Amino acid sequence: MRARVLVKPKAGILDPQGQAVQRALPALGFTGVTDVHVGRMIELDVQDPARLPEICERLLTNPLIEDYEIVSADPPAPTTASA
Amino acid sequence: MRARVLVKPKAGILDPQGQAVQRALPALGFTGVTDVHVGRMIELDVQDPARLPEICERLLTNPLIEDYEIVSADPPAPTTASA
Amino acid sequence: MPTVSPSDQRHRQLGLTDGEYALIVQQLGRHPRDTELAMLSLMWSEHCAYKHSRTTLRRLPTEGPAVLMGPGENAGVVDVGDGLGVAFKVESHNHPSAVEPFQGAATGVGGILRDIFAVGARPIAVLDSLRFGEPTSERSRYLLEQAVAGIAHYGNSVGVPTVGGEIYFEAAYEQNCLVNAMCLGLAPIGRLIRSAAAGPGNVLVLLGALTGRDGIGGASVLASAELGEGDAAKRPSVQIGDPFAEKKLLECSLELLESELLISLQDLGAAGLTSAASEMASGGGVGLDIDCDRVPLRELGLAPFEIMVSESQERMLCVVAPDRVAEVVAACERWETRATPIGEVTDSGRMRVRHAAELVADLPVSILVDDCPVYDLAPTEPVGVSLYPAPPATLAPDASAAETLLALLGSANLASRRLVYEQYDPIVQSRTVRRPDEADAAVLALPTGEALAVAIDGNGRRVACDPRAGAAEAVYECAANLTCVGATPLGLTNCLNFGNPEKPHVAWQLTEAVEGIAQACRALGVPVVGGNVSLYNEAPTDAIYPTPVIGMVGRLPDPARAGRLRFARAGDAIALVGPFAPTRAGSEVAKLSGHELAGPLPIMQTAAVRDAQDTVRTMVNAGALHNAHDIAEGGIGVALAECCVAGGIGARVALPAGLDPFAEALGQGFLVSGPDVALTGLAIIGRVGGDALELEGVLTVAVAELAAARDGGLARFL
Amino acid sequence: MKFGVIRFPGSCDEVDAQLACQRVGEAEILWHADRDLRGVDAVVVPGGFSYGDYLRAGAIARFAPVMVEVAEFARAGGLVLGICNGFQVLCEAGLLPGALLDNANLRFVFRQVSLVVVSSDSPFTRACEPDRPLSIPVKHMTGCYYAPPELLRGLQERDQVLLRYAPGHNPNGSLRDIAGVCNAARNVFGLMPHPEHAVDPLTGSIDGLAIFQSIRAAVADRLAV
Ligand SMILES: Nc1ncnc2c1ncn2[C@@H]1O[C@H](COP(=O)(O)OP(=O)(O)O)[C@@H](O)[C@H]1O
Ligand SMILES: [Mg+2]
Repeated sequence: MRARVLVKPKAGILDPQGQAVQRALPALGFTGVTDVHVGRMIELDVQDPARLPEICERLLTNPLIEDYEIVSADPPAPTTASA
Repeated sequence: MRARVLVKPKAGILDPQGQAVQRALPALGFTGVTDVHVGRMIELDVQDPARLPEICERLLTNPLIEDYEIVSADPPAPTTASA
Repeated sequence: MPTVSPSDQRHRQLGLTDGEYALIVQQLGRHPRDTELAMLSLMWSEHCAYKHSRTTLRRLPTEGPAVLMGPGENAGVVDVGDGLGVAFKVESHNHPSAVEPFQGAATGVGGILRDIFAVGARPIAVLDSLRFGEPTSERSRYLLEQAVAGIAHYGNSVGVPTVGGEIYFEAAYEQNCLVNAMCLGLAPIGRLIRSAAAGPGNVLVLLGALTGRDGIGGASVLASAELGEGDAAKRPSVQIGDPFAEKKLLECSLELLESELLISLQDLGAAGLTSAASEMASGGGVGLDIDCDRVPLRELGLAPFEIMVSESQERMLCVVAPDRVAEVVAACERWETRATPIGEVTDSGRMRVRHAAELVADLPVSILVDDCPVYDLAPTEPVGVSLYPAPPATLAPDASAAETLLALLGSANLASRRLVYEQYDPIVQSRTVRRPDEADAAVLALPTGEALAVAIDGNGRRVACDPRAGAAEAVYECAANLTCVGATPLGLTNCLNFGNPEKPHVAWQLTEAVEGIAQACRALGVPVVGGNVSLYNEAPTDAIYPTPVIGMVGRLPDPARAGRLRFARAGDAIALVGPFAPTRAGSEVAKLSGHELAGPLPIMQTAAVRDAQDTVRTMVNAGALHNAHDIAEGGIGVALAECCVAGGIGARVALPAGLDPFAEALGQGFLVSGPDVALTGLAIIGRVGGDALELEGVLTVAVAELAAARDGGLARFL
Repeated sequence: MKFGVIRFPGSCDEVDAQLACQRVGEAEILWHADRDLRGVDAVVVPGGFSYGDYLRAGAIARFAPVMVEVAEFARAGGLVLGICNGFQVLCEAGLLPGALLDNANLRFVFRQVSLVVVSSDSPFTRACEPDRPLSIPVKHMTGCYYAPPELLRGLQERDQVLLRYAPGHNPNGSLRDIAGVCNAARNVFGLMPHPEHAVDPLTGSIDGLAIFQSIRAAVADRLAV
């Protein structure tokens, strides 16, 4: 299975990257964007998806400061708006 | 709309982080994981989703070295496996 | 005899002229194959072949008693006593940084580090020399921020301290930023190694990262063409730096040398395997057979030409005796670094490349390395035309002296660099005796009990005013910086950043600047041990100031006595040393006043300057002084203010009659302070003390106000 | 006494730490892949960018074979000092409470800072003079100390915060100006500042020596028992 692990700072934890993005937007003429958070995405091929939560908790995230979600990246792929 | 921008290194571009994670996994007893890539996830509330591609290209990503996808994060939320 | 077919213009896209292509065909007696054409086009590029600068560079003096390795090797090396050598070199990464500043600057550091450990030296310090457009421009701020972050990312992560550097902001660099990086390394003389391959039958081993499509048509092609419309197409070839891989490669290379497992060693830089292998073969007068199929790849399906010219970072090439290969591979494994035999040394004098059992390239090494034509420059002094527009005035014509001083201290070029150097680790390796802002040069303790000093300098605006005098000044200013910490220069390296040399006025700037450097080197007895040339720094609408950057290394006997620039003690006398007769030509105050660039710069009084350097150096080494500082941009007014701000103490000074407090003569004057007895015989101009800087009859400004102006200068923009 | 300083791929300050340790005792480098502490009396997990700090600072290094032994050593009461990247590794390994986040301004910071010794009741700070701030450099990208509220309260109640940045000297946005914390048993200590870079008057201050002298004294006491 091709999987994606989406990692983001736990609620209440300082997210300076998110804040920096949010601050930069109006200067570029983009208004109406709020509540920005920046996290990580890890994409991987995994033979045994049942082991993914353990991989996430032991290596890919630090549970003290981060939440994660596992989403499948197998086809049908999400709509791509990629350049 | 609450949206997520998933950013990852373009195909063929060196991804030192992905390589480091991939090399670390067997030592932890996790085998059968391949093709690991590490990217970023940006979550944001955006009033005018039509402007998102431009925001991605001008601020959130570096189009020279990164590809991105925009996915909706509005309810129904993706199944959460969060700890 | 085959001729150039007019329909086939691929050589032009690859940057070869029709004449060059015809020459290749003539030498080979046939048309080159694809892989050969790719290899030749890169080896014959400006970047690799120095075809427009080689003749001019011959003017530089390269010999001196301390020189162990001069130009021609990966880095120059000078003797620092007790069996130790110091390797150093400065190199540009301008074009990659203009395209992707973070990775461009990061890989610039990576590249110069490899040049240093390629000669067997452990890198002990990095310096950076940066040029951007005015910080009022959003693009310039972005480039600055990203380039600095890239340098920090790479240098900090490999554990080499970044101990110094310089930054100038000028509109002339808006389209073409300059990112030059310098590295110093330390080696026992016995461990020094050259790149020349030797011994037919010996094995060619590739160390380090996998080979991908990075920089295909990158640095070399980019460095040979003006940035223009085609930008976007050149972009996908961005190289990504991996400092972690470099750190392992560094440790592993030094370990291999320490175990005497290597016959020769060479870094892979511009033009990748092609250039590294050609240089090794040429240096040793041998041939090399390379098997492309054995090169470990990051992605499938690379064509042999891509493998041969890929600029994937963090790779080295070495020659190993067949019976030692297993040991090399084992030592590399311990450092999680790949080591792959990819070919062997032959006595054929040819570079032969195989791919899927087919011979895809078979060229005499000489055609790759020696046969590229060298072009004579056609220098013409531009008379009666102004090459660069006058800057907009930012200082009111009726500004008072105090206002002028504060404006200078807060100007982008003179303001505190703290926001930048705080992003660099200057202390790792526990050698750094003088950190940024403590002295005019960085000081690094040597295991011998002595110390090294290093500084990097180059004011393009002054070179634009007068290329010969301006370039000479850069050498003198570097020497002045070393003098202030008590060091005697041992050698210098230079990076010549210029526009398109095919334009007569650029050719004139280049030849004049090189002549200026050569004259200054001779006058000071400092040899040039290496360097780099970056030409075509020219967007369609804009050419950079001619910008030679000088990096100089010196030696001082007692690190504990290394000079500092801050005023230290109330009551100390302040003396002005040197034949200081400055003018406003090309000065910072002229820029703020909106004056057009124009010379002539003050005439360098060579003998008197040398005497002044000797005087200051001797006093610093005797421990007689409390401070020493050279008078550079902003004149004596700014120099005094800098000493006050650094020490948090004021001074009261009576300037010699007629001395303009803001006029400049770089490298010609020094400020020193200390007890009266120590300064006997010098021209005392004032005294340290109080909480303001007072220039009698000219200005009085509180030190706190000076500090605020200086600290806030860049903070406004970053 | 003998210190062991761990070398991971990507460590940068391990030789600096070794030199600092050698000012008060013996010190040798321990290789990350060896499950062997070679009988040392105290372990230093040094600064640098182990495994490039890829993924998260310290996340990969904590799985190195030698860390199994370090954990065992710590459980048995052995003294473990984590400096900068070492602090991050020890937090990731669960040997120290809390986590380190990217600096609030998202930039690497090098600065000489002033530190307040909050508690000299530890094997790492016992030689520090009370009320005398320490001048020690910091240099890091990921040094913003974080602990969730209950944990933080517990740390303060149990006197586990040993060092704080002096007022106005917090370089990274750390919660409550925290610069260094120890575990509940007080035998594992991590700090972002680099005491090993403050041991030689030639290159800076010598205030960092007190940390190494403390360790030496603590080990001497134990050996004497
Ligand atoms: N401006 C210069 N002054 C002196 N030596 C130079 C200069 N430019 C280049 N060189 C020398 O020419 C040789 C080739 O330079 P370069 O192609 O930059 O080397 P590398 O391939 O190792 O990066 C080096 O030995 C370098 O020191
Ligand atoms: Mg080289």
